Amino acid sequence: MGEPLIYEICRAGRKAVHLPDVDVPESPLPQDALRGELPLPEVSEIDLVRHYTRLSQLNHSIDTGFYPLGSCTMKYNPKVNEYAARMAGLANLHPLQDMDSIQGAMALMHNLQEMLAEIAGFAAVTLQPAAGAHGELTGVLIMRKYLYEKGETQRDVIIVPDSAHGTNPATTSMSGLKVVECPSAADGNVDLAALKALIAKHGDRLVGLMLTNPNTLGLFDENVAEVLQLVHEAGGLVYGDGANFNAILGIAKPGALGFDVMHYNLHKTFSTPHGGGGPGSGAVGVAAHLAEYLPGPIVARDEDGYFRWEMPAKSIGRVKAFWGNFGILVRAYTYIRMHGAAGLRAISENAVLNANYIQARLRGVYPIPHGDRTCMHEFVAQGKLDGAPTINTMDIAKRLMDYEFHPPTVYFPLIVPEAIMIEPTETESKETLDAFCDAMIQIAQEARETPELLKTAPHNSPVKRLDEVRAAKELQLCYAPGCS
Amino acid sequence: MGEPLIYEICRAGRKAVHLPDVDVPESPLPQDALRGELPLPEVSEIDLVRHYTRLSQLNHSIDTGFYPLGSCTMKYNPKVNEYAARMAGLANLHPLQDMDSIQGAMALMHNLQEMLAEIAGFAAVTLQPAAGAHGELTGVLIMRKYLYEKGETQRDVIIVPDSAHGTNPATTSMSGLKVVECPSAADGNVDLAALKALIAKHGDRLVGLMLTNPNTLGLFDENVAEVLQLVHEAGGLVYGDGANFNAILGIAKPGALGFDVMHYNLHKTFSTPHGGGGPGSGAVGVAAHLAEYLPGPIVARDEDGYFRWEMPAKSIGRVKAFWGNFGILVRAYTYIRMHGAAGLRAISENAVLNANYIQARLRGVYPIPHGDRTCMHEFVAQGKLDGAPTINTMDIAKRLMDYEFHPPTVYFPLIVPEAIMIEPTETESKETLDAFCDAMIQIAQEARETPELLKTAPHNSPVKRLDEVRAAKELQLCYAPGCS
Amino acid sequence: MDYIPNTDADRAEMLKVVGVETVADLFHDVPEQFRFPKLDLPPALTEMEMLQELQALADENDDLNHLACFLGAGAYNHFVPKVVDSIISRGEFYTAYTPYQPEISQGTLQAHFEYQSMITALTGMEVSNVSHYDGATAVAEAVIMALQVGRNKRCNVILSPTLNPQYRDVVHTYTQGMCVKTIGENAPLGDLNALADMCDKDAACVIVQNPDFLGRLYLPAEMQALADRVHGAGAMLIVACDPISLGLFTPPGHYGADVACGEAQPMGNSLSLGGPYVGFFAMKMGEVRKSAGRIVGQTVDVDEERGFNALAAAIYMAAMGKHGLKKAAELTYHKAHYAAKLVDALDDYAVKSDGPFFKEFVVQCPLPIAELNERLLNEWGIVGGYDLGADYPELKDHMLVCVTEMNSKVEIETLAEALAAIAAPASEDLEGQDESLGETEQSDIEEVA
Amino acid sequence: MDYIPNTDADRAEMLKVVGVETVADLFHDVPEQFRFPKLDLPPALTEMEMLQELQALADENDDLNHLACFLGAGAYNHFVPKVVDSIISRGEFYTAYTPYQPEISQGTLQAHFEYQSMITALTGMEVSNVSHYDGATAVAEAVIMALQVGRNKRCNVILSPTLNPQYRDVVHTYTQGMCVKTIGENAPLGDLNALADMCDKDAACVIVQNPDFLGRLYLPAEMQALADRVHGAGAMLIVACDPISLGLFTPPGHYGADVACGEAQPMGNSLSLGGPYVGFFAMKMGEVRKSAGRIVGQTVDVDEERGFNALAAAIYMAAMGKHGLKKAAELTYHKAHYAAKLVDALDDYAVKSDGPFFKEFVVQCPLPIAELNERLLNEWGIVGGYDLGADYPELKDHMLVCVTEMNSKVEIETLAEALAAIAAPASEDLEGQDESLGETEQSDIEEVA
Ligand SMILES: Cc1ncc(COP(=O)(O)O)c(C=O)c1O
Ligand SMILES: Cc1ncc(COP(=O)(O)O)c(C=O)c1O
Repeated sequence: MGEPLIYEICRAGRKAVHLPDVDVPESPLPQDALRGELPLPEVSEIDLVRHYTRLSQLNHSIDTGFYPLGSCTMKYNPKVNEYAARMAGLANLHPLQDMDSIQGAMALMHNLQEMLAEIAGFAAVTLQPAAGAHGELTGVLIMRKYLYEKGETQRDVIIVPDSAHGTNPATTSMSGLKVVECPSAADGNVDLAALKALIAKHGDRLVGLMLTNPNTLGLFDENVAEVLQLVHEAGGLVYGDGANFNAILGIAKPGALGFDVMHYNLHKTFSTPHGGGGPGSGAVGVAAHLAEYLPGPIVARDEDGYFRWEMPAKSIGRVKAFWGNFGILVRAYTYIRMHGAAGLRAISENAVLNANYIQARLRGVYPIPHGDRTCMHEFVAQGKLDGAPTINTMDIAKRLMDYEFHPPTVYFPLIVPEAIMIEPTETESKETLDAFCDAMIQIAQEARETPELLKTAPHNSPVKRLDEVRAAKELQLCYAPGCS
Repeated sequence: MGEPLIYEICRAGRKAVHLPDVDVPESPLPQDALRGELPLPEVSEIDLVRHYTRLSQLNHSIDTGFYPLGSCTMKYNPKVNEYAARMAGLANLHPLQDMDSIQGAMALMHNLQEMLAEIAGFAAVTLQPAAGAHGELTGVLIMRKYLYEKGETQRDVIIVPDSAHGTNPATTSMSGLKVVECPSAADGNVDLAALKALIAKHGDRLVGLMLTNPNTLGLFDENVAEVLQLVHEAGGLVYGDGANFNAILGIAKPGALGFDVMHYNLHKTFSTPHGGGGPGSGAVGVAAHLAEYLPGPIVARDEDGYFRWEMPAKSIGRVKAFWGNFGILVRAYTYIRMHGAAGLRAISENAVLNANYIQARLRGVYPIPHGDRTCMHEFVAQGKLDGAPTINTMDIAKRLMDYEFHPPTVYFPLIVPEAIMIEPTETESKETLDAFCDAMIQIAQEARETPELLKTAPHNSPVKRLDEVRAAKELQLCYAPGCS
Repeated sequence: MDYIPNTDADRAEMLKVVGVETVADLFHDVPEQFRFPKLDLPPALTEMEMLQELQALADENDDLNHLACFLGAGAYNHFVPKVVDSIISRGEFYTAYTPYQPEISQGTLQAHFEYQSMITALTGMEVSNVSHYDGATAVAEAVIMALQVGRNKRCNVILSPTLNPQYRDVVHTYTQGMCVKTIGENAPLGDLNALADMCDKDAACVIVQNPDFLGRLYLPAEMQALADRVHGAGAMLIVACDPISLGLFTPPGHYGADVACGEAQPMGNSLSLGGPYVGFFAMKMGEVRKSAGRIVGQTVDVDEERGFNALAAAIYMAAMGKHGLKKAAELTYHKAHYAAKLVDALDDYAVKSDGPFFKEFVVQCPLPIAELNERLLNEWGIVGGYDLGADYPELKDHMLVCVTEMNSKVEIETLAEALAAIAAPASEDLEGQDESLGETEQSDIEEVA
Repeated sequence: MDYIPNTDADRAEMLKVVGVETVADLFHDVPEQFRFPKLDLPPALTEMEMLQELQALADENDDLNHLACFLGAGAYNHFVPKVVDSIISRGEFYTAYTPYQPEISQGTLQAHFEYQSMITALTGMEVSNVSHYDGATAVAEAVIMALQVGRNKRCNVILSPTLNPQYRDVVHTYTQGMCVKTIGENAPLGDLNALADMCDKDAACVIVQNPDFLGRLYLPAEMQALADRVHGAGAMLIVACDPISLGLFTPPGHYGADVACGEAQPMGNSLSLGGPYVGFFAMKMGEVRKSAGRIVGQTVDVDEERGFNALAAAIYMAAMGKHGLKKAAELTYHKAHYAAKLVDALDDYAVKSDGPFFKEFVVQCPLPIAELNERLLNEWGIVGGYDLGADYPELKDHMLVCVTEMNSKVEIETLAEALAAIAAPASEDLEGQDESLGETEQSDIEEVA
C-alpha cells in the first residue's frame, strides 16, 4: 500500500512517449531564451500506467460505491455520455473553426440552450460559464448591469440567506456588491419578517436576493412566491442557485416561480462527471428582460436554420475563453435527450423519494432538525447522539468508510451544528439505501457502546485518519523533483 | 471484500438497457416456439458498473504489477493499440462486406502478412488461426496434407520433445497423428542420439518434429541446425512452436534456420492483450513448399494494388469462420509498425537481458537446472531449498503474492521437478526486476526461518489460499439463477 | 517507439551482473550464420505518425456507423450498449491472463463463473464452458466430443445443409485426420426428417442450426421429434443457435439437445471484420455422463478460452437482462418480418422463406446479388444481404437479408425502395440517389430543436 | 431510458416507510399552481437512437482527424498520447469528486500534488494551485490577486495588447464591479517598455503574454528588465504563457514573474470545441508573502478546480517528461519557422513577425482572411489561421498561422502551395483540388507493404 510519487519512480533517460524526428530544415534557436534544466519526470509508459492505475484504486468513486455527498448530487454518470464526448466528430474540433464546419456541434449547443430554457422556464440561456460558482458570478454581474443600465447605479446590496453555499456571498463580493445575510426561520424557510426588515433597511440600494430553492437544508421554501414578490416589489431581482435543481425537474420551473436568473450545475443535475472537482458547466438561464445581458457568444439560429455565434447586445462580456465546456455540454445534451420530459420528472421524484426514505429510516436515530417536514432530494441530520458525548460528526463520517460508503457532506450547512447532509440521488437502489441506513444505525449504536471504534476510524482505507490541521500548517505544496 | 454474484444483486424489473419500442407493424409470433422464463439477471446500469469495477479490482494484471508468467510473455500492452482496434473505421466492419468497402482493412492485413513473413523468414502467412494451439493444429494439418498429397500417406508419427507445451501433443492427436516423445539431453537441448534412434525407428512413418526453440527451459537449442537436418533427411517436416518468439526477433529467423512451418502468438510476442485467456491470434507462417496449403482465405494483392480474399489452392480448409481475429491483427500491426526492424531486435535483446539478469541474481539462491547456460527470454528455477524441507514451489508462488507480484509459471515444464518458470519480458525496468529478486531472496530466507509464513500465504489477497483440489471435486459450474 | 523502460545505464549495470560484455554476447547459442539477420521492414513510426496511418486506413473503409446494414450470415449487427466497452476496457480485465492463481484472479474467475451461469440459463442446458474461438470452432469441438462419446466407433457425422457453410467447412478441416464420414449436406434444405433418416448405429451426431443459416426457425416439437430419433439411434444432437433468438424462443435445452453451441458475437462483441468473436458451448451433464466417461474439459484446453470476449458477452447478458434480450429478439423478429413483407410486395422480388423465420430471410432477386449489392452500397449507402449462390447453387440470385433492432423503419423502407429502383428500368434510377440513407438521417437532426 | 434502479415495487415499499401515499405527495411544499408543469421537450431516445443522432451531429462537423490544422489563437492542436485518455477514462478518477475525505481520495490527492509539483517545475515558480476553469479565468484571478496584494489601493491593471484578446475580455468582465482601471491595451504591439512606463504607484500589476498572442517570444533579459521596472513601482508581474513553449524556453519564474499562468489545454486535453480546458496558476511564495498577508487560496475556491483536466495535464507532463516536452517544443519551433519561410517566399504573402517567435506567426495576405480560409477548407482540406482583423484593426487581412508537431512537412508544403494557388489568377486554381491533403495522405498507405 502507498504508491510512491511519480518523481520517486522516475529514472534519467526513460521515455513514455517518442515524437518523430524533425522532418523540416531546422532554424536557429534564440540561444538566449533557452531554458536550462527541465525538471519533469522521466518514466516509461508501463510505469506511468501502473502508477495511475494504482492511484485510481485508492479513490472512492461513484463507480465503486455509494457517495451520498449532500449538495453535490453524486449520481451515476452514464457510460454512453463518455463515448459521446469522445467521438472524433465532436471532440476533435477547434473552437475557432469556420462555423460552416461545425454546424453539428452548434446545433447540439443550440438545442441544449433551448432545452435548458424550457426545463427551468427561462427565456434564454448561456452555456459559457464553467461551473456553478462561475454561473453565480455571471448571474450577479447580469443583475448588476441590468440595474445600472436602468440608471439605478446606487443599488449595491444583495441579500443572501444564512443557509446559502459559501459561493453565493463570495461571488457577490467578487462582483463588487455588498452581502447582507438573512436568517432562516425555525421551519427552515427564509425568515419573512427578517427579510422584510432587510428590504426596508436597504431600500433602493437593493440589487436583489440570492436564493437556493430547495435550500441547503433540503427544504422547498413554502413561501417562495411571497419571498420573490417582496424582492421584486422593492425593485430587486432574484438569483436562483440551481445547485439543487435535481429535486424539481418537471416539478417546478424556477422561471415560472419568478426567478430572474439561475445557474444550472450541469455536472450535478445532468450527470456529467466531475472527477477530482471538475470540470463542470454552470449554464445560466434568464428571464426575457435579462436576455440581452448574457455573456457569450451564444448560439443563434438563423431563419434558414444556419447556426451562428452571437454576442448578446448588452452582454456583461465573456466569462471565459471560447463558448463553454463543450465536452460537458455533449454529455448533458445526451442525458437530457435520453430522458425527455417524463424521464426528467422521474429523476426528481426518485431523488426526493430516496432522500425521504433515508430520512424516515434515520428519524429517531439521529437528530434531524427539520425531520418533521418532507425533504426534497437531501436532508440534514446531526452527528450528536444521546449517550455518546465524545462522538461528533467527523467520527461518524470516518466510521462510515469502514462500511465502504463515502460519508455525506459534513459541517455544512453552517447553520446546523454537526451537520450531516445526506443526498442519495435517484440512481441508488433501495438495497443500497437500506445498507447505508443499517450502517448509520449500527454506527449510532457503536457510538454508545464502543466509541473508540469511531474515534480511530477509518480502519480499512488506504491510509489511516489524516491529521488535516497539521497538514494545513506544515504545507508541503510540491515535491522538489529530480530523477536518479 | 467479496463481491456478490450478479444474480445476487439482481431484482425483478430492473433494467440497465432500454431498447426502442417496435416502430413497424408487428407480425404474429409463432406461439409454439416461444420460451417460458428467461432466467437472466435484472440489474441497473449503476449496479452493473459497480459489480464489474469491483471485480476488476480483484485481479492482478499487467497494468497493476509485475507478471513474470513464464511462457506467457506478459508484456505491457500499449494503450494506443486499444484505441486503434476501436476506431469505427476498423471496428465496425462486417466481415462479409463488399471488398471495395474494406480495402483499408485488407491492406492492413496484407501488410501484416508480409511483415510477419519477413520477421520469421517465411514465404507465406495466414492470419486465420485464433490462438497458438489453433496455429499448431493448422500447422500439423498442413504438414499432414502436404505429405499426403505427395503420396506419402503412410506417414503418421510426429516426434515431440518432452519439454514441449501440452498443446503440441494435443494438437497432433487431434489431427489424427501419433505422438512420440523425445527426451531432452542433460544440457537442455534435444537429445540427438535419442532423436536419431526415433527417426530410425519410425522410418517412413515420420511426419516430422514439433520443436519449440527457444525451448520451454528457456534455452536456444544449440544443435538446432543438426536437428532440423536429421528430420529433413528422413523426409519429415519441422514445426516450430513460436510461443517463445519474443526471444529471437531480429536475432534469428526460424524460416532461415529451416523450419517448415511455425505459428506466431501475436498475443504474446506482439503484445496484444489476452485478458482472461484470450482472444489471441495464432498466425501461421510456412516455407514456400507449404504456401498453397495454408487455411484461408488470406489477403492477396492484385497488380493494380487491389486487395482480395483468396483461398490457397490446396488449402487444408478454413480453421475458423471469416478471416482471423481482425481486432487483434490491428493491434499487432500497430505494434510492429511502431517498432520497425531495430525496435523488434531491441525487444528480444532486452527480454533476454532481463531474464539473464534475474537468473544471475537468483543463481545460488534457488536451484536452476541449466543455470550455467545463458538463457533466452525466460529460465526455469526450482522451488526446492536446502534447509526448508516442507516448502515447495506452490508455497513460494503464494508468498510472492504478499510482495504484490504475480507468481511465475509453476510446475511447468514437467521435466523439471518443482519448476518455477520466470519470464520478465522486456517491458519491465531494472527496479522492478530488482524488487522481484529481492522478494525471491527474502522468501528463500523465510522458507528456512519462518516456513509457516509461506504455508499460509497469501495474506493480503482478496481471498485466502484456495483449496483447488476440493474445488475441482465439488464442481459448482454455475449458479441457479433468479431475481427477487 | 518502444516500450522498453531500461536505459543504457541500466543495461550496463545489468550486463555486469550477468557477466557478459555486450547484449550480443547473450546470443552465442544461435548459429552464427543465422544470427542477427536483416529485417526488411518499413521504418518505425511514432505513435503520432501511427495514428495518422491508422486513420488513413480506417478512412478507406465504409463502416457501419455510416451505412445501413442488412448483412448477417454469421456475424450480426446487434446493438452493443456502451457500458460493455467501458467495462472491458479496464486494464485489470484485459491485461490479466488466464486465472492460474485464483487468489489474485477472483475478478476474472467470478466473471467467468457468471458467464457460465448465464449461458446455461440462456440455452436451458446444465453446464457451460468458458468459451471457444468462435461459433464455428465450438461446433467443430462439439463434433469431436460426440466422436469421443461414441468412443470413435461411430464415425458418421450428420451435418445439416443449413448449418452455416463456414461452420461445416471448419468441421471438415478439423476432422480431416480422423476416421469420420460427414454426410447430410446434400439433404433437402430444411428437411429434419431426412437427417433423422440417416441416423443409425454409425452415427455419432447430428448437427443442425436453429434458426438455420437461412433464418428458418424450427418449432420445439419438430426439434424434439428429431432429438428423439437421434437419441433413439444412440447419437447426439448438437444444436447451433443464435443467442439473440433465445431471448424469445424455446432454447435447445428444452427440446432435447445434448449440446447447444454457437457464436456469441451478437452479444456485446463488435463486428470487427470477423473477429475476435467467441463460441459458446453448453451441454447436458446427465446425458454426457451417461453416455461416456469423458466430458468436455478434456478436449477443450484452457488455452482455448476467449475469456475477454466471453466477458463482453457476460456483461451484455447482464446489461440486457431478462427483458432486454427478449425485446432485442422481438424487435429483430418484427422488423425482419416487416422487411420481408415490403420486399415480397415488390414486383421483381420474392421472399422464399415459407416457414417461421427469425432475423434472416431469403429473397429471390432479378439480378445477380453482387451487382445488386454494389448498387445498394454506392447509390444508397446500404450494405445488402448475403449472396447465397456460392454456397447453394440452387439459390443463385438469392439474397439472405438480415434485419435486427439496429435497422430503423426508415432504413427498411429505404431498402425496399432501393431494391425496387434498382430493378426498375434505368430511367427511374436517378431518384434513388437523392434519397440515400445518409441524407435521410442528416435531415432528422434539426427536428430536435 | 433512465438510470433509476428502483422498481414500482421498491417505490411502493419506500412510500410506506415514508408514510405517504404517492410520490406526488412529496411535493406539497411547491405552490400548487406551479407544480408539475409540462416540459415541452423532444421525446426521449434510447441509447441506440441517441448514438445514431450523435453520429449524425458529429458527421456534420469537419473534425481535425481529417483536416490539416493551422489554427491556434489560444487553443492548440498538440499531440495527445493515447495513454492519457486511457487513464482519465477510469471511473475511479472521473466519478470521484473533490477529495473531501482524504482517506478515501488518496488517488486524486496524490495526482493533484504531483500536478502541482510538475507545474511548479515547468514554470520555475514555487507554488501552484490545482487549477482554474481555463487560461482566461486564471489570468483574471491573477489580476484579482494582484488587486488584493495591493490592498485594493492600486487600481490600475496594465494589460498588454498582445495578451490574448479573450483573456483581456474576461479580465474586463471579472473586474467590472471593482474599482479598476485597465490600461495598456492601446500601447504599441510588442513594446514592453511602453507597458513599464505606465507603472506607477497606482499600478497593481502588468500582465503580458510570452510568447504573446502573435507568437512573439520575448527574451529573458527583456522580461527581466520589465520585471525590475514593475517591481520597482511596487506592482506585480503576471505572465501568461504557453506551457509547451516552456519545454524549450526560460520559464517565467526565471525572469522575475510573480505569477505564471495560462492555458494547460495543450498538455493532454483535447480541443473539444473550446472546453473543458484547464488554467494553470503558479507563483512565487516569497514575493507574495512579502507583499501581502493574503495568498492565493483565498480567492480560488476549491470548487473552481478542474481536477479532471488537471489530471490529464499531469499525465501528459509525466508521459512526455523532460525529453518529450522539449522535443514537442523543438518540433513546433522548427516547423513553424519552416512554414513561415515557405509562406514568406510566396509572391503575395508577407510574414510580419520580425523578432523571435514560437508556434505562431503573422502573415499579411492578399485577400480577406475569411475568404481565404473558406477556400483552404473547401478546396484543400486545410483549417487556415486566425483572422487578426477583428481584434487588431491595424492587422486587417493578417492571418495568425499556427504550426505544431502535428503538422507534417507535407501539410506545411501543401499550405504554402494552397496559399499560392488561391492568390494566383483563377486559371491555376483547379490544380489545387487534385492535390488536397486527404488524397495525399491516402496514397501514402500502400507504401507500407
Ligand atoms: C448550493 C450550492 N451552490 C453553488 C455551488 C457551486 O457549484 P460549483 O461547484 O459547480 O461551482 C454548490 C457546490 O457544491 C452548491 O452546493
Ligand atoms: C510453448 C507454448 N506453446 C503453445 C502455447 C499455446 O498458445 P495459445 O495459448 O495461444 O493457444 C503456449 C501457451 O502458453 C506455450 O507456452
